[in-house]
Amino acid sequence: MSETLLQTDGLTKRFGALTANDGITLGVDRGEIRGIIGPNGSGKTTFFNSLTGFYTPDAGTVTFEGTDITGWDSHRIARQGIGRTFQIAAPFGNMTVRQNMLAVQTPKSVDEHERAQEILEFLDIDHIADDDASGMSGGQKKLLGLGRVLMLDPACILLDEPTAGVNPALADRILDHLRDLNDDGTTFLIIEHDMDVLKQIVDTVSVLDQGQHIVQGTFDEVSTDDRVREAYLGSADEDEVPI
Amino acid sequence: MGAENDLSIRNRIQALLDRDDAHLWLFAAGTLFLTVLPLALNTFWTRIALGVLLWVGLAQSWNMIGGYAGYLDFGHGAYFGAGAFVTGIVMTELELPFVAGLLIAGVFCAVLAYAVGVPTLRLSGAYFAIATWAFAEAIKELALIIEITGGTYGMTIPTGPGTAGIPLVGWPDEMFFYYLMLVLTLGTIALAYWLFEHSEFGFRVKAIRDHEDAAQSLGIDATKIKRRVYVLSCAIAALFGSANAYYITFVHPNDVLAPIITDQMIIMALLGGLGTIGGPIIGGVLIFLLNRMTSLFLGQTTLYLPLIGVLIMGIVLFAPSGVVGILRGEVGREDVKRNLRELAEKFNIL
Amino acid sequence: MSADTPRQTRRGDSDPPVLRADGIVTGYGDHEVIHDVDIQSHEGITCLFGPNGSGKSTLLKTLNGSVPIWDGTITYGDVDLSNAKPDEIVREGIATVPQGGGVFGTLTVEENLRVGGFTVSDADAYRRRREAVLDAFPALEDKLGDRASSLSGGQQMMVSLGRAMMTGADTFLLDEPSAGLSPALVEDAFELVERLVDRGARIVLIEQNVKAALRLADHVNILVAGELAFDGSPDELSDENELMEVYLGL
Amino acid sequence: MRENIKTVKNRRQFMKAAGLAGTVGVAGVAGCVGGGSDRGGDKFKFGVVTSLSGDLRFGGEVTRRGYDLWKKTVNENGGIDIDGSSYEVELSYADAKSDPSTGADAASRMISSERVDAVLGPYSSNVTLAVAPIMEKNRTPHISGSAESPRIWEQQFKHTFGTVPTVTLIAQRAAEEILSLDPAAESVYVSGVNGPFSKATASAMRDAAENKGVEVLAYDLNPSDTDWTNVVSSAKSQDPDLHFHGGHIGSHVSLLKAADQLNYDPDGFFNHYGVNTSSFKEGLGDGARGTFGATVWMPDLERSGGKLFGSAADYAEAARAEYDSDPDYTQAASSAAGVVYQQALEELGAAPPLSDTQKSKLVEIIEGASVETFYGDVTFDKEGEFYHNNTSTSPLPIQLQDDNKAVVVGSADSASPANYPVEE
Amino acid sequence: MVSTELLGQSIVNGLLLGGIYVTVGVGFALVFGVLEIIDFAVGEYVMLGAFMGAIVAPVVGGEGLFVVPLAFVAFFLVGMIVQPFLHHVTTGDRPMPLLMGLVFTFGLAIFMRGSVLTIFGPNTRAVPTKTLEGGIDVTGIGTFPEVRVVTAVVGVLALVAFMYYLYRTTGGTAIRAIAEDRDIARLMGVNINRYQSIAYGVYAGLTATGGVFIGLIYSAGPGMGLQYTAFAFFMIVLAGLGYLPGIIISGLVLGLAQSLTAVYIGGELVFFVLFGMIYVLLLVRPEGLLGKGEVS
Repeated sequence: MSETLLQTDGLTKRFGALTANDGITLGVDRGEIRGIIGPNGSGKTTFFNSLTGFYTPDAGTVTFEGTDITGWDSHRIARQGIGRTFQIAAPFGNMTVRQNMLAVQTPKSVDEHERAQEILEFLDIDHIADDDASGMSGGQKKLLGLGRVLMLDPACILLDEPTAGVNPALADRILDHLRDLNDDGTTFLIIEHDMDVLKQIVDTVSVLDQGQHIVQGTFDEVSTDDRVREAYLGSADEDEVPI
Repeated sequence: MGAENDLSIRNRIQALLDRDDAHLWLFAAGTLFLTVLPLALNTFWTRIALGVLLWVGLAQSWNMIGGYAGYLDFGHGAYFGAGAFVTGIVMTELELPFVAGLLIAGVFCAVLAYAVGVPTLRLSGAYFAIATWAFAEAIKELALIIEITGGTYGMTIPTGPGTAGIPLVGWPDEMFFYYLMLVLTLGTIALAYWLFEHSEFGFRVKAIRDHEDAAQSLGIDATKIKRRVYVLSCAIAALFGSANAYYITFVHPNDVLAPIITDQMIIMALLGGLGTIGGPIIGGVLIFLLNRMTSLFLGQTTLYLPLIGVLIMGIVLFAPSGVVGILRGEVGREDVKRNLRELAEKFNIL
Repeated sequence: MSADTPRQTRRGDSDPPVLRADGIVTGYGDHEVIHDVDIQSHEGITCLFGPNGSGKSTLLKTLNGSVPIWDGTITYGDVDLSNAKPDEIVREGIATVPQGGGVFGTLTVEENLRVGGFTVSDADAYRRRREAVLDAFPALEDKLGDRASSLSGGQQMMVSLGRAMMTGADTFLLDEPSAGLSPALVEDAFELVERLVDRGARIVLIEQNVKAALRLADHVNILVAGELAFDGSPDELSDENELMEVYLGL
Repeated sequence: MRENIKTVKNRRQFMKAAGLAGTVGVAGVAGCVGGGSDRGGDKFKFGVVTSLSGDLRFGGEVTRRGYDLWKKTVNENGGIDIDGSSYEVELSYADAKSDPSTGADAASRMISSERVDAVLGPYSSNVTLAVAPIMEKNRTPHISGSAESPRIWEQQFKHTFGTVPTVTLIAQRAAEEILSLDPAAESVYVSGVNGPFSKATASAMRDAAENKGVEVLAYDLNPSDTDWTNVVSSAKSQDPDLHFHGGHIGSHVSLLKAADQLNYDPDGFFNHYGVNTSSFKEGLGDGARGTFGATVWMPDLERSGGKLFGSAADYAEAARAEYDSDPDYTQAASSAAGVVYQQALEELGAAPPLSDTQKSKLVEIIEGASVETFYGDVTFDKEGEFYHNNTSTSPLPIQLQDDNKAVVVGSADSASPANYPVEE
Repeated sequence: MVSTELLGQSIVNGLLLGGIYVTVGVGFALVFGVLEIIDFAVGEYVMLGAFMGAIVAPVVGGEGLFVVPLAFVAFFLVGMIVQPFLHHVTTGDRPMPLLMGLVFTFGLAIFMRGSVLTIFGPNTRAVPTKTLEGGIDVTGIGTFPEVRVVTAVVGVLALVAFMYYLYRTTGGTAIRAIAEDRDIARLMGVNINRYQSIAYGVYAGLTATGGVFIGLIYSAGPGMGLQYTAFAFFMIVLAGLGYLPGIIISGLVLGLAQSLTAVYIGGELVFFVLFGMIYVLLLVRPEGLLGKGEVS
């Protein structure tokens, strides 16, 4: 058994009458790449938001490296070592790529300038380090988004559709970077709709449906699971197409 | 194209400004120039230059919270007025010199801004704008009814030899106030430049403005940073309020707490260029002079009022990034034409 | 033309006119995005593929009047629609389904349909179309008074398509209708789109999910960096290995 | 108009202006045009600082008319006579925008750029309180035709004078007279706007009632923009014999309209300032009739006359010819301020431009002067709480009677009978 | 010793005053909700309406009420012309559209106020009426001033008519669709320019009409607008930003707060209490007192 890095226990988040996350219990091991899938509205993004402090859970706990981080402010969770990206990669405007990196609240022990340079080189965007970030292409913005998170030196990174809207060639490059980082010990949680991408990269997959964590397993296990198929296909009414 | 020549000059200026040390040289040259300037001016023009400095400083202080942090503070003038009254109270009730009034005003308003900032900064957008505006109006109304501010009679600030708390020969005159404002304004500009354009603090402020959630997820404590910017910008406004009170010698809630004080700061920052160092400087100079010169020299008509209105509308229409945008070449003949074309399009209402 | 997917159910005694764009050049600001592109609507579904940033959406927006063209012509049958306004284009019979459907969430389903039928001044025509929509998507019947935002993703898709039908269009421009839907359900979304085709419509479709869309396509265009890299049937496309791999990731 | 604004004669002035233009960029051009004004010695030049925009624009406009009419008349009569030579009068205006700091800059411009011989002062106490210290510093004479707030005189400014008695005197004396009308009022409701002038007015009205032993049912201050139905309701429920109100015209109109709408009908309303202005009358139409006010001057009063205008009636006629409306006492006092300067300058006997010593001498002459004018005899207090205020022109109660024409009521010899209790 | 008579009258005063504010708040809420514009010029439309009343009424037989329809039409047209400018400055690639709209309307307000001051001078003018004079005494409750009653009724009717238009007609549905997504509404064939202009025109017309009534109740002066801008802000905050039906209640609350504060707490404190209320309300209930506002 490997060490559990991140553990949620009965995590619940309600919005009025809607229970977006319904008692999610889910553990992620150190060094793992975990895919999170589920139909639209199944609570994936809510789950990320609860994990990273953007929502205060109504019930349940989040434990990270043995520390209970439930209800912490998001910046504090980030400093604790959980980084995340957003679906839409927006660089901070009126700043260069490098300044975007320096804006990150890095741990005190780190030389920010040195680290920023290393990461930019690692991601192959060091040649545009001093250009205006708003002029980057869509793919480069995704890379910058990843780069900024790396400035935190996080033990765990949550990615929301890291390859959405990126052309296949660049998507491959992003996946390569993720694998490299994973080899160095970084743990990932990835929301992804593209099954081909998931298949290539994840160790295990967790499936959410209607706010609940219904299945966990390898990609193959999950993709053949009846509950998963049902969650995705629903009841096939003659007219009502379940989407 | 006739614009070519124009463009090359602009490019050359741009190239100069792009040099790393250009800002430093510009600042040094500006400081030198402003230091010797009053030698060439009579009392009246010294007062005008002094007013320019005051408003550049105020616009810059608003720009910190409004431009860099993106929080539309419509109640900034409350701190200008509070600074004035605190100084007045310190000088009349406690009979302390102006210097003490200045310092106490700064500290008092910083504490006040902290207390106000904690709940108010949880709001954003229009909500923040309206809340700060209502707060400032409430403060003004309060000052009109309580005793210690002189209520509706206002407050006369002690003046004359010995009231400054700084060794001065005779009365504090326009020269004294000019250099006082100069120190405050240059200090504000230097601080704004260092904080917002050159330090990681400033990068974080802009990060929060552009994408608060992303900033938070990168370990940036948005609440704390916004609060710091708010407190800083309000305390600076208070210092200017304090200096201005001692200079004008008479303060009244309807004057130093008037909403127009805030409006003017906003318009200066916006017309100059939001979230830039140069914007509030240019905007402050232009708007103050336009305003003061028209009222002083076109004294027998109020025609300048509608004209100022038209000017404001015109700049918003054609130069949304302000004068700084014009200098950067964002408002060429083509842009104006495009703007007009798009505007004409929107008149297709039948 | 693809011979292997004949559509027998086509109602059309009068086929929709051909929407044709010739020599389109356009962009934003000073930045040219589309360089001299010709495309047209074919019978059934015309797919427009291309990597991100290739200009697909921009091209589609020139067709519905959202983005003005710098050069070239757009015609619908024998009507010149170059730089026509969106409402004029709608009146000519071309409707758009925006990315992800774009229903008005705060409006009821009925009101969404009413906005769709905005250009229809004839009350009878309006009623007929409304019936046609409910006929195509009976599931909406019970939901007419509900706020559109309270509907499921699939039902919202129906509202979006139904709303477009209310315009009385016979040519539909679909900009990634499946965006935001779970992968397993994309196929079902396309089933809804096919209902339009069954009613005789021509469709121009932009889709990221190339594999799913390719199965429906009657004609394929591939846009690369603002230029047309392919224009032909799906069968012809399967011979173009390089295109398939590099640009479509297949 | 200043004819010389375009001719920059003095090189040094030009350099100053150009230097500033360099600093301030585009708008500095305006400065260059206006700033280098050098003055010739053939005219007396007066700076006028008054509010032509902002909250106090109405009063500002009245003072402007008063000053302008004096200038026009004095020039038509050949100017000010100094040892046999005549010097015309020139006015240089600046809009204080009802804003003290603009007013202070305006005053400074008059002194250091326009180099005026003397200043005619602003309307409103706030601006006056910011302008007066500049006058002190520069030892420049300053007479205001309309500064009624007692606060100004408390400050003991040596160079500042006012021709209108402070409102503390006007409102109080007029109120006492109105309270003496038959049948004697037993109770009074005092309301007012919470502004410096208005509050002083209301409190003077209250003092008058207390002096006369009349019960003051309330002393009710409100913001100027308030809805006056609330005051009217409170007042109506207490049913006073008289209602006194201190404020400016806008609040009078609102108050009386509210009273009309709520059928509130005391024996009389006394409003100060401004029932005798066209703005008040236009604002209320027929509803204005019967309202009591106070004044220190009216066209049909017997006053000593003196320079330029032989009588109050002559002045009123000149004013009507110029502005097509009746002058009120603020306008008259503003013109009288000019007359005071005129007489003092003649006594000084120095040709323009005045030196600093001559200006100081002029202040001394004004301080000691007793000037006969169409407005009344003007002398300034030399000490006490009304230092440098002209307290000798006596206030009178007035009432708008037929056709909204104001007549003097009360105990004066020339008084008409009051319509009291007021019947409409 | 609270007199029930005074209390009754204060409530009547407050409610009728609230009715006056409703005429100003309705359009403002619409413009905020639909066009996402905070219009600083709202009070200036009131001022212009009142001035139109003062100037046109003598020409039409000295009856201010006759100006009401004229003012609506005239300012509907003015609004139709102003809106494209506002639309232009709040869309496209401009940064901070909210601020752009605010500052543009701020400039517009200065322009309107300055123009009236320059053209008509600073005087206060009456808007005459021959029909609505005095008040109706209702025993045990208080006096109902005629002109205020009519104004309040018109204000509420305007709101109802307006709600009907928005929720029951195709044009109104189109306006709401625009409010949600301009671009998509455009793709449905809605001429968004026209309907946005109609919305703003209705707002300008309605507000100026309110101005005529306000002129009848008080008077017309070039500086009168500012306070109505403040009240309009108050009302949309209280109602919940963008929630139209709440305007009636928030207008009445505003009127009552004002009259009760003036009578029972102290006239001087009225605005301090009102602004303090707005501030505290925003802090504790940004979604509005009625809880229907949309907090982004």
